[in-house]
Amino acid sequence: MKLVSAVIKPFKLDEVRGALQSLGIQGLTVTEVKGYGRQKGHTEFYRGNEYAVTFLPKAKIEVVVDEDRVNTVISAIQERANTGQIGDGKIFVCPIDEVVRIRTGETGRDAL
Amino acid sequence: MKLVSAVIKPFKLDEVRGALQSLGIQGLTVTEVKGYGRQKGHTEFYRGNEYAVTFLPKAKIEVVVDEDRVNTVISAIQERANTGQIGDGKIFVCPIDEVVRIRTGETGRDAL
Amino acid sequence: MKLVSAVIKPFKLDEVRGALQSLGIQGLTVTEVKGYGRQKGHTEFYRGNEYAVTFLPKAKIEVVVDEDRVNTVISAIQERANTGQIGDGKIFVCPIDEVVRIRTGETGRDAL
Amino acid sequence: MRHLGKLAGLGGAVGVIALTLSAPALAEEAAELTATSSESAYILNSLLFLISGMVVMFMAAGFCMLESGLVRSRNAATICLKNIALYSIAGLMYWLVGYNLMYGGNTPYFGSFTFWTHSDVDISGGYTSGSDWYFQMVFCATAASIVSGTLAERIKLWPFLIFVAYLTGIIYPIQGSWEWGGGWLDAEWAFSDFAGSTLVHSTGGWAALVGAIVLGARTGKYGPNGEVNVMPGSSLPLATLGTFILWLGWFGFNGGSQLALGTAGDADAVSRIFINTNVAAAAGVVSAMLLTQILYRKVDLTMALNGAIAGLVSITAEPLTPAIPEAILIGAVGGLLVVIFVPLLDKMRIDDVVGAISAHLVAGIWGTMIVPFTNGDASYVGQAVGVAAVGVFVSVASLIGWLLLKFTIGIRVTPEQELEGLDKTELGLEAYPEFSR
Amino acid sequence: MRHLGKLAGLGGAVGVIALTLSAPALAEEAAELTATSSESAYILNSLLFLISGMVVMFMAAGFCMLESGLVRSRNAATICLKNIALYSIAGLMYWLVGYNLMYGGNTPYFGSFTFWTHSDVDISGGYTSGSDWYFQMVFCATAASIVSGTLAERIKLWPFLIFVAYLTGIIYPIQGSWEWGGGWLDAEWAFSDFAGSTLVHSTGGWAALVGAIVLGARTGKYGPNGEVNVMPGSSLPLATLGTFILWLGWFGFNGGSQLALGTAGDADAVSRIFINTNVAAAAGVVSAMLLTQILYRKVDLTMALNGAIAGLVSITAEPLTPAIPEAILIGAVGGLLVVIFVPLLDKMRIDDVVGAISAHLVAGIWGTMIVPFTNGDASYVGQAVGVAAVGVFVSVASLIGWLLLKFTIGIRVTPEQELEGLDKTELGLEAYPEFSR
Amino acid sequence: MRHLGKLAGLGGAVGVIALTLSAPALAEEAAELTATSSESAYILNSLLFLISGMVVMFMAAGFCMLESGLVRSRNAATICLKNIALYSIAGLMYWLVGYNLMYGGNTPYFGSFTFWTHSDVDISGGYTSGSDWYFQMVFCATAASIVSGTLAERIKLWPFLIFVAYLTGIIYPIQGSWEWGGGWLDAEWAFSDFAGSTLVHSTGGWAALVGAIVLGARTGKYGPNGEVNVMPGSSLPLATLGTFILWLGWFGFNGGSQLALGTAGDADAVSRIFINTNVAAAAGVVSAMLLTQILYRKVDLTMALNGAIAGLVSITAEPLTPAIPEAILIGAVGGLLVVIFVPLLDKMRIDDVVGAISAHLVAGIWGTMIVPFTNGDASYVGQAVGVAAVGVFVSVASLIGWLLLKFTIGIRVTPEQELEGLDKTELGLEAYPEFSR
Ligand SMILES: Nc1ncnc2c1ncn2[C@@H]1O[C@H](COP(=O)(O)OP(=O)(O)O)[C@@H](O)[C@H]1O
Ligand SMILES: Nc1ncnc2c1ncn2[C@@H]1O[C@H](COP(=O)(O)OP(=O)(O)O)[C@@H](O)[C@H]1O
Ligand SMILES: Nc1ncnc2c1ncn2[C@@H]1O[C@H](COP(=O)(O)OP(=O)(O)O)[C@@H](O)[C@H]1O
Repeated sequence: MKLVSAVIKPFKLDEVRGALQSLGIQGLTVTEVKGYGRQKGHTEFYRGNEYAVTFLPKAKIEVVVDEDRVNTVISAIQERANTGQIGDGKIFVCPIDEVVRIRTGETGRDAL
Repeated sequence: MKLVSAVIKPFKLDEVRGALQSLGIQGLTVTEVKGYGRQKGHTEFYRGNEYAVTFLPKAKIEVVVDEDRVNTVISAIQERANTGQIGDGKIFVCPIDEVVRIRTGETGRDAL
Repeated sequence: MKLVSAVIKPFKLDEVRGALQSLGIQGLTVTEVKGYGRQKGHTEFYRGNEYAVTFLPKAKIEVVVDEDRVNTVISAIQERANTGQIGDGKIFVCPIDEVVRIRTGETGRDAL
Repeated sequence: MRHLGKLAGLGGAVGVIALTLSAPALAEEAAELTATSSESAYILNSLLFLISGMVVMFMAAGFCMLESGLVRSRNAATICLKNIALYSIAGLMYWLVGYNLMYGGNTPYFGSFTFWTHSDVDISGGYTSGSDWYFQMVFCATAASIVSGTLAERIKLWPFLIFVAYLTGIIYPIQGSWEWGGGWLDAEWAFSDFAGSTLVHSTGGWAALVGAIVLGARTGKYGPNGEVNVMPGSSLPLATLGTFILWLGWFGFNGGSQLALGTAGDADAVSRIFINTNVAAAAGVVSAMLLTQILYRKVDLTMALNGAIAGLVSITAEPLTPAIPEAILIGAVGGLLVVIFVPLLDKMRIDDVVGAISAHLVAGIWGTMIVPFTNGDASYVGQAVGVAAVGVFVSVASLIGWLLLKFTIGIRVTPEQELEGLDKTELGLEAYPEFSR
Repeated sequence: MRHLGKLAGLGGAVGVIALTLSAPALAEEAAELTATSSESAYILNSLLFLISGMVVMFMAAGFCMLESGLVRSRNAATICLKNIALYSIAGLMYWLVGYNLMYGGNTPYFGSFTFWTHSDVDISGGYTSGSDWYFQMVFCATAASIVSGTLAERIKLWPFLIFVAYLTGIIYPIQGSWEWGGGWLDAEWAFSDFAGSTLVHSTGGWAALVGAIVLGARTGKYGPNGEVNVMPGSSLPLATLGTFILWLGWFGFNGGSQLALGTAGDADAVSRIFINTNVAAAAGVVSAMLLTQILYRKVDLTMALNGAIAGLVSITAEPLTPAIPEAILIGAVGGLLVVIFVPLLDKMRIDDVVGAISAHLVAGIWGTMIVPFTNGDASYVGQAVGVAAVGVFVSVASLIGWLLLKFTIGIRVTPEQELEGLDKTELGLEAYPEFSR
Repeated sequence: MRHLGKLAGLGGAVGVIALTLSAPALAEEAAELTATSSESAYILNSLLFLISGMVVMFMAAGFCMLESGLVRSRNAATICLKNIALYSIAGLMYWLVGYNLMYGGNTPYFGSFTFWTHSDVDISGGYTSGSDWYFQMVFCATAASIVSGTLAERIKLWPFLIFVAYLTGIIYPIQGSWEWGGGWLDAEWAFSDFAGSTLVHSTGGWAALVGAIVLGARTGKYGPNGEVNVMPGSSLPLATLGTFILWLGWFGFNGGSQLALGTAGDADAVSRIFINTNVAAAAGVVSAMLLTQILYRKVDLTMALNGAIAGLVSITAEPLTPAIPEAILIGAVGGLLVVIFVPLLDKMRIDDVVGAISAHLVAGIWGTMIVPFTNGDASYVGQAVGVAAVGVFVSVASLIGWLLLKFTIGIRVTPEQELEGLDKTELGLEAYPEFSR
């Protein structure tokens, strides 16, 4: 199994969730994060002082899926989160050794 | 070493932390997240309009442990976070290549 | 590729980001988390009742880098986040199978 | 005992009266001494204006808190700025042109285009000219406050403020002159609007309604298949505080509209107004709570808040003549109206962020139309003429204003700016930089 | 110079007096002209009620902010709703039955079960009947406000509001009739409670105390081994704002309780009351700060806020007769009491979310019992009888009410609902949807 | 019609005048009856103090909200505590020594070191002694409020409060005695400061400025290469609320400083003051908005708020004599000054968390110096002497105080405590435990 993490623009969250849902993904977890990247925050003035906004708000989606669905999931996210603008974000995939559903104790595939 | 991540119901946090502590776990990290899963948020009314609460608040616990303790940790979490109700959450285990304690530079087991 | 995650003291965030930036790191993602560890929160009084502060605010930095830069990145973080005081935090390294840049669809090294 | 005079105390009203009346030499010829002197009446009348004006001024803070609690955090600083700016602009415009256009009295349709100046002290005038101006000015500002809430989260700052200047300098005074300025509505139709259900609240409401239509709904508010997406307010405690402040201010709004405190009869009238104002608001809260409980099985706090305001607006057209149960009824209907109209407007895809159209315009019409029920001097026809005349005039004048702005400098931020929030894109800062998401 | 008259200014008090007195023809026979006319006194008395009533009304907002700042965010919207609803219900019930039950004066034990109506203007009555009703009504609402804070975070909405109706329509008026209504406490015991340390604050406090016992503590508040789990308030700035609003309102609460402003003596009395009210609150803040610093090595803001309120409640029973240092002493003891009693109640596992029992009931008893120290007309025995009689009656009557509610519709949400927060489960919304966790 | 008397209504000012004048037997000899009696004037003067004092008292809440909105959340509870504590201490110190040191009148340089007591009722005194004390006290508290904002986020609690006691008990009263106490500035220089641009606002500003210099900037505020690091305020809606409360309070601040309401002329003067106060604030908002728009292409809400305050401070030295356009001009310049001085102070590495030095000191000097422009009784030289004398005295006296504190108990928390926030380290709690980061 794999964990697909995607850092995306926050306002794309609902769209991406909808797309994953229609792929049959049953669950995912979202975290609010701040991103630093090529997309530079602008400089602003506050009380007459210029300052750079270095961190931009992003949403991190984490979804654990079976190996064979990784690519579909990646494509779905990439398609929906894409605005063509810098700062659209990244998708990372990392291996997962085990999954457990707390309620039932089921493991592996069944736990998803 | 392994990273055990558990997405649980927020009000179970203190109980789970206590259980891990009594297993001798010295540290862990908690993030507030929002979960989408089988447990459906209800529909609500706000100013006369119905809306579905899709994301529910969850707490994510991350704890890095030695391989040989993974199972004990999983059982402890599963036991304590379990309410028997849908939405109790999941546990994911993923491999960790290296751990460093920032203060001392210790690595591996000693860093935990 | 590897994901380097570091749980650090929040006020060290800007310094660490600066150090990584000067290493040529182009992006990273930050999450606000709460840490439980050897650094014990003090006990406080609130309305005449003593209570223990168990969780302390921390910042988690996540940065995905090429294998060959992992050590430089770890050293940079360790150097800058270090105050010599208990609670400085940990660095974890975990494997990453794949990276995708959402905007362009680039993968691997190019996506970073 | 806490009631029937304090005969043994440090002195008190009843004691003094006794004393005065028992002074033998003056007993008969000084009977008139029991009346208030004209100078005292002049002072007391002015004082009523000043104190009432102060709490009505504070309603600007109430609107600001209500609105900043009901918008999303990303637009909260912008709505704060709009509120303090609109109060400022209203105060300046009403001096520059508004007051004399309203009360200058040249024609039955509008006054004169001149700026206002103090008059000299003239006790026979009843009150200081300045206290009157101040009191009238805060009413004008109230009308503008109503607009900002409806159009929040998507309108550009400066075009909005230009509209405010137009509303407070031109639209509001002209329609106000018809009735309060002694113009045609007053003279020909005996239209009756004691404290401004129509002249203030509906005026603000019409301007807001037309603005909402021209401006369009917030991006994402209405889905393609008729879905209404909920965008919950960021801080209901602040919204509640705002409502309490408005409630407080309304005692000045309605009470001060008695315009005099120089006689026992005026004092009694102001007291009646206070009570009717309070019970109407209370009834609006209770009726809105009950109706949301029945309709949705839960009580919606934001509707209860809107219910209070709708109750207040409903009683504003006539807070003096209703007996208490009548005032309760009038306010309760206001509370029901708001619960019905808020989702109705959403069905019509008119996006009113804070419910101001329902609470101020709908309840304002209701309050105005029900005046003849308790006040024999008003007629249903006269009231309808007033409501319609003000509605048509304010709508058309607002429409012209909004369209002119729309097709010149534009009134709406881009969808991207909307998504990011006006605080960042219009002001370059955040209302809650450490908390908001 | 800013003080001794403005002889050269635009006119001023001293100047006018000089002028009046120097008018030769009237100098002697018009000596009476220097006194206030009875109509002016009537207006001024009524005005005192109206202005005081307005700021006391605003105390409802103060309680709302204090309480919404001291509950956890998941219950903040619910406490806001309770506060605006209770103020509304109190205002309606006090009209429907409360006022006449309190002041209807049929028996020494209660008045009449009738709804209240305005009386005609009668200058010899001292003030308009409506201004009096309004002023009395906001006091009744205050008693109810006290209860909501103590029982927050676990009581169901509607049962709470039913209790409020009972408290404001029946309990409060009956015990109020004993003293302020001229009943047995007033007639037989010369009980003295100027502005309501016992009649308002302790009454609210007793109802809250009994409610807290019947309802039980919040889930998880007290551990099995006597631990007290801390549940910090969600917004201390809002709690501070609430306290400031209460402090402001208290000038009306105590000052208006002079009941008259028609003579120089009354004006002087009101001034004395304002000052004593202020220094007592200030002393309560300082003493609470010092005691928390000594006990815990840190100053607890929430205790300083409670200290202010306790100081205010302490001086409420007699804000007129104490010299300033006496008022400081009375307030300071109030501040100490709150620091001692808040943890003491926790030891007794009585869960008072905002400290209202300590600040209103304990300090209310203290304030009432210390009246004879500065007011020779009161006796310690009489005061004790009053405190006890009100305490027993309100406790028993509240107990009956709470138990009836408990065993019929139930008064408590489920532990699951408590954990999720009443905002979601009772109202279906969130106070801070974008921030809270 | 809402304006020209209510001849047919329930009674009203004009009606009464007619009635009085037409009473034949009294028509001539009772001409004086149209004037206010001396007792009524006494009551009305006192009432002006009491009402004005109440809203000025509420300014303490305004400062508290403004400051808690402009600090970071980690210091918000501490600033709340400081604000309620300083208001408390000011009230006690001003009784203990302040008032008599200011108005005791022994010498041209200071009054007497005695505590204040009420005087008996004396109608020829013009007002109750207590109403005067109360009004003066809240002014003293205002001066202290100004200091807390500037020094926020790094000063220790108790040393700050000791300074407040010194400021309100010694520094403020001594300089106040020179002018308002009838001392040398008043007698020799005809210095004119109607409501305290210099005596209250600049005094607070100087104490804050010297404190900021002695204390140093917040850790991390200024980088080694001249960078200014921005530390955004945690809640701009609360800051906006605070500004509205201050604006409201200012009507009492300036209006009450007329010191009398007993004649028609006074009522007129108070009305003029209200209007000038309002337009000056409005102009300050608008000018600050325009200037930030021009300089930074965006409007800075926090500057608009500071602009309102600067406009208010500017008009405070002379709110009576300016014609409305003059008042607008005076306020507008105040708004510009604040936009210029806030970054200027940052360049000078003087760290003023809320902009109080710019809004209160700079605008206070401007307002004081411009008095002769509209008030012929004042001279530019006299004004300059007053500004300088107060500036030198307050600065030196403050410097001594700050240095004494610094070298004894210390005034500054450690950098670690600063980073963690004063709420946790000084109070052991959090302002927003569920939200803040
Ligand atoms: N190496 C990285 N490790 C972790 N997160 C990254 C990394 N690079 C970028 N990110 C995240 O992705 C977001 C978008 O990256 P950015 O470089 O701004 O644009 P783009 O995705 O278009 O290349 C960043 O804000 C950050 O949160
Ligand atoms: N595939 C997944 N990947 C990541 N997180 C998941 C996944 N499935 C579920 N979750 C998380 O677990 C939580 C609980 O899942 P849910 O399906 O509601 O109930 P249960 O755990 O009882 O099956 C979700 O709210 C979500 O945060
Ligand atoms: N085993 C662990 N798994 C995950 N996070 C940990 C672990 N141990 C420590 N942490 C995180 O690191 C932080 C610092 O750890 P702590 O033991 O307090 O000090 P130190 O890093 O100096 O050993 C903790 O607050 C927690 O967030």
